[in-house]
Order: sequence, then C-alpha cells, then structure tokens
Amino acid sequence: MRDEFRYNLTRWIIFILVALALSIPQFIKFGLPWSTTARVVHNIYDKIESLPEGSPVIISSSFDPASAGELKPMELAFVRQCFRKNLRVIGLTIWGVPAVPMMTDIINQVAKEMGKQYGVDYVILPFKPGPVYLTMCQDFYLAYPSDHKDEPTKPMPVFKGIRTLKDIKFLMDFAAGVTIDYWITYGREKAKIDLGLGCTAVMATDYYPYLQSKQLLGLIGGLGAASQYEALVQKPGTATEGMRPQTVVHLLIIALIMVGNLIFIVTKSKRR
Amino acid sequence: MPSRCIGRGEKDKGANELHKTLLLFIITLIFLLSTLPLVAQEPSLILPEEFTAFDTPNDAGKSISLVWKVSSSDCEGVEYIISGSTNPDGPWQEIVRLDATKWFKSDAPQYFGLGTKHKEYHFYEVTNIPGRAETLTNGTPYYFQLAMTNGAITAPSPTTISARSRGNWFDSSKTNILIFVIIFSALIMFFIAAARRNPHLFIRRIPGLDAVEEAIGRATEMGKPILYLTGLYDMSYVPTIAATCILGRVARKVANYDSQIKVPSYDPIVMTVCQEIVREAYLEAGRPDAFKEDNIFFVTTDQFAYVAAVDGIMLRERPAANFYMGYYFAESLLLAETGASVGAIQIAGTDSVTQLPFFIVTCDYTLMGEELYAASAYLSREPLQLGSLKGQDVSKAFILIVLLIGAILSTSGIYFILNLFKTF
Amino acid sequence: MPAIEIIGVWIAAGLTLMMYSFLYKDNPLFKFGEHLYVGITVGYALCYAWFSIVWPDLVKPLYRVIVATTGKSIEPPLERYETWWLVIPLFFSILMLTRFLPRISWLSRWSFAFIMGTGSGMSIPYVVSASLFKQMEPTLRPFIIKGTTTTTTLVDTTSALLILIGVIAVLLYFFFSLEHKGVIGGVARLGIFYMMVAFGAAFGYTIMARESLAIARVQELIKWSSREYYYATIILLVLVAGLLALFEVIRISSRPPTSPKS
Amino acid sequence: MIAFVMGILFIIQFFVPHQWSQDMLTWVTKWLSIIGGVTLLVGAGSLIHIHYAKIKRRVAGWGYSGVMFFGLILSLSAGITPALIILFAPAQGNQSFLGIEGINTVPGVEPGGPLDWVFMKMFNPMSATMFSILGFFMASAAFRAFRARSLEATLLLVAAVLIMLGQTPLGGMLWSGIPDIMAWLLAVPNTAAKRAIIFGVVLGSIATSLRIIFGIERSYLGGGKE
Repeated sequence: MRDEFRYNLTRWIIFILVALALSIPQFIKFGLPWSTTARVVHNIYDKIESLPEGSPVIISSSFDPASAGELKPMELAFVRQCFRKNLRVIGLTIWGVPAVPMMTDIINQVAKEMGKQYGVDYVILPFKPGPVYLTMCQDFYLAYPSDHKDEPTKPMPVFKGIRTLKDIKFLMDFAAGVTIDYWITYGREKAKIDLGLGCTAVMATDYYPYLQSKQLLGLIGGLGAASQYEALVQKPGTATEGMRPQTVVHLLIIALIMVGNLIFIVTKSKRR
Repeated sequence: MPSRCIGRGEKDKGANELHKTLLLFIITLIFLLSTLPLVAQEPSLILPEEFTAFDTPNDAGKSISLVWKVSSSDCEGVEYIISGSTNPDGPWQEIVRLDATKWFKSDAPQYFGLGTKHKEYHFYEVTNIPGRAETLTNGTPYYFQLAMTNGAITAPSPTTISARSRGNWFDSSKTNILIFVIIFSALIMFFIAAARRNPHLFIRRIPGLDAVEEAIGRATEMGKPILYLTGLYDMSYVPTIAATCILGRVARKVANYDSQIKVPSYDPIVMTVCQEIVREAYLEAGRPDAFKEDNIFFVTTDQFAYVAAVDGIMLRERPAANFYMGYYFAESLLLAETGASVGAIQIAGTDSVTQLPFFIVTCDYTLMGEELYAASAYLSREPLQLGSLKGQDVSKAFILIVLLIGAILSTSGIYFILNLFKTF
Repeated sequence: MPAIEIIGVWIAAGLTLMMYSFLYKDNPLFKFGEHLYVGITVGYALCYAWFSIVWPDLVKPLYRVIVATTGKSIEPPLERYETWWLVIPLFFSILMLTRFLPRISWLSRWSFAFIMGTGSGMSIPYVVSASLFKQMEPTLRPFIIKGTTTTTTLVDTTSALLILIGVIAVLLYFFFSLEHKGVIGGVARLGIFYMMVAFGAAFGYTIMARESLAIARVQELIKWSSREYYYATIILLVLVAGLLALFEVIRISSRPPTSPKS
Repeated sequence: MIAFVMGILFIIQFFVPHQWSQDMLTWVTKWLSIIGGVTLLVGAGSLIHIHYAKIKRRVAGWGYSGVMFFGLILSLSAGITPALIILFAPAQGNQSFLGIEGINTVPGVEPGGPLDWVFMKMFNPMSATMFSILGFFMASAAFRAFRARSLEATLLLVAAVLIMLGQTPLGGMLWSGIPDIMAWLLAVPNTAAKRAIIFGVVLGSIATSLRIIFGIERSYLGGGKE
C-alpha cells in the first residue's frame, strides 16, 4: 500500500508539472517565430497557389474530435487559403460518422468569414461507408447523389464540369487514420489525382516514403507543421498559440528523460 | 523561320539520306506551290506521313488515338489542326490545335509502352468532337483529317482516315502487376502446401525467444510470478493467435521451472483459449496438478479499466517478468511504464507500429512486427502461418535482389529492370 | 449568450474534468464518463447509419422502384441507381442481420464472405501497384544524382545510396530463411539502426501529438473558466476534486479493518 | 465460395478496362457502401446486446451499463425527435411513404440541432480528452521508463529528442542546423526503414487476402475457435 502510494505520488507530481507547463504559457505570451518552413509543408502551399481560380479541390476531412486539436487548425488554414484563391471547395469524408459535423463546422466557419456561398463556392457531402473513393472515380454523382442536406448535387454550380474524381485538381486529406492509404491506393492509382496529406503527428513519419515516390505532393504533420502553415497563410490561429506550451512541454519531457536516465545510470553503476 | 525548323532534321545523323530526300521534296514542293498563283511566298509545310487512327488501347472505349510521324517542318509556331466528323465527306469540325513541338507518342506510355522510337511519332487522343455528344460512341465510325499551319499558310489534309472506338478486354500496361500477383499467389499456395507435408521448413531462430527463456529463469530464481498479456484484439486477429502460440511455449517452460504464470485477459473467448493452452502445457510438462485455473482470468473489455486493473496487479504482486504479446493501443505506454518502474524484466512483441517505439524504450527485448508472426510460426509449426511466412520470405528475397541489381543497372544507364516495375 | 450554450459548456467542461480524473486513479467518475461516451457514440452512429445510408441509399430507392413498377408516376423521376439491382445489397443486408438470431446466424457469414472476398480481391492489384511497384520505382532509380554544384551532387547521391542500403538492410532483417550470421548478420544489424532512427522519429512525433491534444483541451478549459461562462471550469474542478475525496473516504471507511491484502 | 468468386472477379476486374467491368466496379462498390451502413447497425446492435445482458445478469458494475443506455437513448432521441416532428408536422405536403420521404439526411445534425448539440457538447469533449490523457502519462513514462538500455534504445531516444526540438520553433532558434538534420532524418533513414516495412506489410496483407479468397483463412468469420 505504501509502495503504491509512493508510486502514485511521483506520478502526480509529474502530472502537476505537465499541467503547469501546458497552462502557464497560455497566459504569458512570448513570440516564437519559425526560422524556416519545412519543404514538405511548403509544397502544399505552393501547389494551391499555382492552381487557377475556380479549380475544384476536395478536402477529405477524416478525423473526429479526438484528433481535432492537431488537425482542425491546419484544415482551417488550408480552407482559408483555398477560399482566398477562389477555388471551389468540396468537403467530404471517407472516415466515419463523427467526421461530418467537425468538417461542417470548420468549412462553414471560414466560408462565413470570407463571404462564400454554399453550393457555388463550396459544398459539404455526407459520409458514405465502403469504397466510395472507387465509386467516385467512376461517377461522382453515383457516389454522392446529394449533399449532407439532401440537395441533389448535380445541378449545383460548384460541381460544374466535374464528372469523376479525375476532374478534381487537388485532394487534401486531413487524416487521423488510414484514409490516406485509400486515396493513395485507389484515388491516385485510378484517377491520377494529386494528393496532399495533413495528418496527426503520430502518422507523419509513416508517409515519408510516399513523398519521395511523389505519390504525395506534400505533408503537414502535427501541430508544429500546422503552425507553419498558419504562418504561410498569414493568419495565426490556435496552432501558433499552441506552440508556446508545446515548446515548454517538450523541454519538460526532454528534461525528464535526461534526469530519469541519469538516475538509471547512477543506480546501475552503484549496483556494480 | 525555315532555318530553325531544319534544326530538327539535323539531329538525326544516320538519316542523312532521308534528309536529302526531304530537302528534295521541299524544293519540289516549293516549286510546285510557287507555280500556283495566290499561294504565299514562304516555304511551305511538309505534311507528316503515316497518319493513322485506331481505338485507344487499354481503355473502356469512347476514345480514338491518332498517330502520325514527326514532320521535318515541326517547330515552334507550327500547329497541327485535327478535325473530325461522323461522315467521310464532312462537314468537318475542328477538334483541336496542337503545338507541333509537343504531343509525342512517348507521352503516353500507358498505351504504347516505353519504346524509344515513340519519340518519332505524334499522338493525340480524341475523346469528343465539339458540338456532338459529350463523348464518342463505341462502335460508331469517326473520320479524321490532319492539317498543318504556321500561322501564315495552312497545308490541308491529304487523307481522311477513320476508326471506331471500343472497350478493351485487357489492359496491357498492367501486365507486370498481373504477373506479380500470379507468381506471388502461386508461391504462397505452394509453401502452405509444402508446410502441410513437411512442418519443419527452415526458419531462423528468433533471438527474442532466447530472451523469453532467460526471463522465465530469472523469475524462478526470484520466486515471483510471470505476467503474460495477449493484447487487446480478440481471437480472430493474427497477432492474438500468435500471442497464444507463444504463450503455449512460455507456459511449458514455466511448468518445468515450477514458477507461476498469470494471464489477465481482455476478452472472455481469449481467456478460455489461454486456459486450454496453459492447461495443455502443464500436462505436457507432466505437472497437471500444478495448473491453477484461477491464474488465467478475465478482467474487463474496457481499455482503461483493464489498464488500471493490470497496473494494480503489477504493483501488488511485483512480477519478475512481464510479457506483452499481441496487438496494443494507447494503453501500451501505461502498462509498460508501470512494469518498468517495478523493475520487472519486460519482453514485448507487437505488430502495432505506433506502439513499437514505446515498447522498445521500456522493455528489455521487443519482437518487432513480423518477428512476432515468425516467432509464432517457429514455435507452432502451423502450416498456414509457416507457409505464408515462407512464401513472403521468398518474395522478399526477390524484391531485395531486384532492388540491388536494378539500382546498380539503372545507375550504369540500363533501365530495363526499372521499366519492368513502372506502373501507369 | 443563450442559456443552452452555457449549459452545454458546463456539461462539456464537467465531462472533460471527469475524464481527467483518471489521472488520479480509476474511479467511478471516470467510469461514468466512459460509459456515457460509449452510449452516445453508439446512438449517434445508429442515427447516422439509418438516416444517412440505409434509408436514402437502400430503403427509399427500393420503395420508389416498387412504386414505379406498380405503374404510379413518381416525383422526382427515378435516378440511374434506382433499379431492381438494389435487391442484391438488400439480400446481403438481411443476411447480416441474422446475426441476432442465434439459430440462423451462420447465414451472416455469407455477407461477411461477400464483403471480405470483394474487398480482398479489389485490394490485391491496387496494393501491388501503389505500395509495392510505386515504392520500388524510386529505389530502382540511379543513385548517382547530378546536382547543380558538387556539394549537392555529393549530398543527393549519398542520400539516395543510404536509402537503397537502408531498404535492403531492413528487408534482410525481416528475412527469416537465413541465420543472421557474418555479413548477413552485420547488414541486418544495420537494418536495426535504420529502424531505430525511424522509430525514434515516430516516437518524437507521437509525444508531440499527445501534448498537442492536451494543449487543445487546456485551451478550451481556460476559455470556459472565464466570467462569460460563469467560471464553469473552476467550480467544476472543485466539485470533481471534492467527489474524488468523498469516494476515497467512503472506500477507506467501508474497508474491513483487518484486510489481509493491505 | 462467395469470397472466392468475388475475390477472383475483382482481381480480374483491375486488368479489364472494358465498360462492363467498369460498371460492375461502380455498382459493387455502391453495394458495399450500403452493406457497410447495415454493418454499422449490426455493430451497434451487438454492443447493446452485451450491455443488456450485463444489466440482466446484474454483473458487477452493471450500473455503468445503465449509464451507457442513458447516453444511447439521449443521442437516439436527439436524432429521432426531429424526424418525428417532420413526420407528424401537418405542414408536410408530400406524404407518400410514411410521410418521411423528406428525410434523407440525419435529422437534427444541422448546426444548432439537438443531435449536433449532443455531439459538440458531450461527444466532442470526451473523445478529445481520452487521448489527451496520454499527454500526461507520456511525461511520467519519460521520467520513469524511457531508458537508454542499449545502443538501439539510445539511438531511438536521440532521434526522438531531435524531432521534438525540430518540431517546435525552438529547435531552429537554438541552432539553425536542427531543422535541416530533422528533415534529413525523416527523408533518408526514416524513408528507407518505413519503405522496407511497407514492403513487409504489403506482402503480409496480400497473403492474408489470398488466404481469404482461397477460403483457408476463416478467422474473419468470427469466433476463431468457437
């Protein structure tokens, strides 16, 4: 019992340290500008900048609140850039039910801010399970006969000139899971569509091989990259705000690893 | 302008003879044209040869390919005009104007392959005739004409050609994939059959298994129990099956050494299976009396409650060794952390890539990814596992050799192997 | 601010803190929150599955097809996908539902076989193409890369060569038909180093991911502790702490005094 | 049998560009989507079944199963009530099929609707918190368990620390080389290792797919050793 208490005590002290590291930098503001932007992040920004006005772009929003902390800021920044470039934005998800309200919330928020019109400048499609990404390659309107409000999709101006996935100029997947694998495996193979990935930091390293093979044009991985994107779009948001506590917490964890290992080495040499 | 245009012909050193002929042809043409009244003074354009139309291969139809040989008067500013009709006598509808320095057959390797001679042909894929239906109709004949212009003069099409589009039954650009799929399937099937006949196909010893024995030995010395977890998946997943296979081996060792093994389960069915396996292991070791059924128990199917319960067990009973086999999610960190802080030897084995790093830094030995399956196949000698593993091994060897040789060859300028693995 | 919003924030803040109470230890508050979470998720999924998929894609089109076949006019006219072919997914869907009838639940296996078989068949060639051939291609390219300067040539060539070596070394590590001895053992060990760097990168990123989520939560909690929301976070924090203390008191007092395990 | 026929059919489909084959792909993917929707219902159903059994048998902690049902009914009613309102609203004109022909999307999911409220105020904070708890445990594990036990673990930790520095602006401020080193680590050793791992995973998954098609892998049918 005493052991268990002592065990928990160390734990609780560390938890309190983390809580402080997370919250104090939210009150004390200090500047932390990025010295460089990662090339993989910049690639996506450049691609969008290079698209002509009115090009259709799909935003595949594949996450739920559990990953929103990381992915929401980058999606906000990306949607903002698309609208600023007057691209047509098609929001959809192939991930799951809870992704739809998240996506609706994000896209609507930016659209309202920038005065974009639903059905003309952007549209939000409902979630459909199964291989819709393949159905879309064949016939967009069979995959999505109607939008999330049950308006028929075909007559909408936003869909002008779109027959299949092949007519989409760029697809950006904000992924908390394997959805990007589907886009790479099916969307890219079948429709030759250009892909970008915004993902949680947990997944980021797994997709570097696809960057080198050009199956992905660029990658925004985690909150750090999201704040870089916010800097590119020149609209600092929660990711930029979050960099302060992020930096402090990282330093705390690095320090904890070092102290822990120091104790480990010392006790090991003593035992000898 | 003509001087620039001839530059193209000069590149072909071997085609001197042809060059001369062409020059002669140009002179003749200029002569002929200059005899006509209203024609411009500028030297004229030479219409290309071998203008052909055919159904575009490797597609669902609704498209016709037009191919013609590069003309010696191709240069910047010169354009080809393609016009089409559903009737051999017109009316003609202009389809497209193409820059004569672009649009080569080599741009479409998905239709024609990667041959070097494709640079000598122009290629355009017609998918619709403006003003007609949205796409071409399969089976209907379409007629095409090819004209050339350099802005000042236009050379009209000498011939009219026709073709019908149709759906194709085989996409030859995907032949390499088909061959791979067939060979790989055959390999897997062959090795599964081979493993059924002879379950002693060679697999190397997995070093992690030595670590397992060491850990059991130490637990016996210390007189403390061993904790064995099988992951959070149910019995229908490969990692769980692998985990139970390894459990059998561990339990036998434990029975021999007369120490104790505890298996807190996440799933009732997994628990029953584990009980059977451990019971059998004790029986084989000749000590059925030492088997305690209560040591293999069901905890809960709730992720965090499971963690809390197992952490509690670790803190109270201080096991000498912890085994984490099977598939884990975020709880891996919480489990392994507690285990490490009570000073147990920890051995993990998982194919969950996101959790692997945590196990590596908190455990003494970690079976990474496929090693888990290999260890299980090594121990169980089950034909399905063993055969698949062997089949994959052979394929891996194949990829390995291809990569090595292919990279060296392509660096020395031979692209044969690289091209074999191109996909379109 | 509308009352419904304020109530919502109080509930959201309360639930967040309930979940965080797991940091203290597993407790009834956390269990309550966890089960509530599962319930809501299931209810939400049920609504969505029915109203967004099964109803508009299967039941409604089929109903319209039936009406159309009986000769009545239907408004709006039938779409291309509204045909009798829909009977096939209906058939497999019904088989799927037999899972709840123990006596004929084996019929649902047909549905699973249909899904798994089709899925497997579809995936094989695509996976070979996208993840095998497409990934082999860049590794097969010439590893001597001429850059604009000698330095870039050197850097790019070394990088390309290191990738080639790394892929081969890691593949060899997962090759089980040869003992890891001598040269092979050495290369396989090199493979381990490559993997450790990759796992280290993943590890660093994972830490970042988890902290980012915590930051987002703390940002919200701080927002909710403002006057605008009637100090929701602060009051609820005190409440949760009080409840935890109460549970602790109850646990200690209800434990038999001579517990053998403590 | 079904798995075999469908599996082989769709392997072949990939290689056949003909319109028939394309149409088949289009339709079958749509069917799979529909069956997927039904599977969602089935999944929810079996969970309800488990918790119902718990309550019926008064298993320890059955009260929490009650909490689960409370949550379930809460969100279900948030979705169904608007549907019922549409159903019984006298203003509805076109009452062709039970009157709910007009419902195609999830009722109440629009911003401000009841289902949206349940989602945003209850589901959202809880699921976000679940994973953020790990942010705290990560720190305690860093102190107590992340040990450089071997050369391998040391390498791993060093790479991790580099990434952690490089992923915040601090890395570049400390030394301008850190972001470059990080980018190189990700683009070279990481790419190489992950690519080889992808090869392994791909071969493994194809082998599993093949075993399903040829009917020698049946564990997906559930129950394993029932």
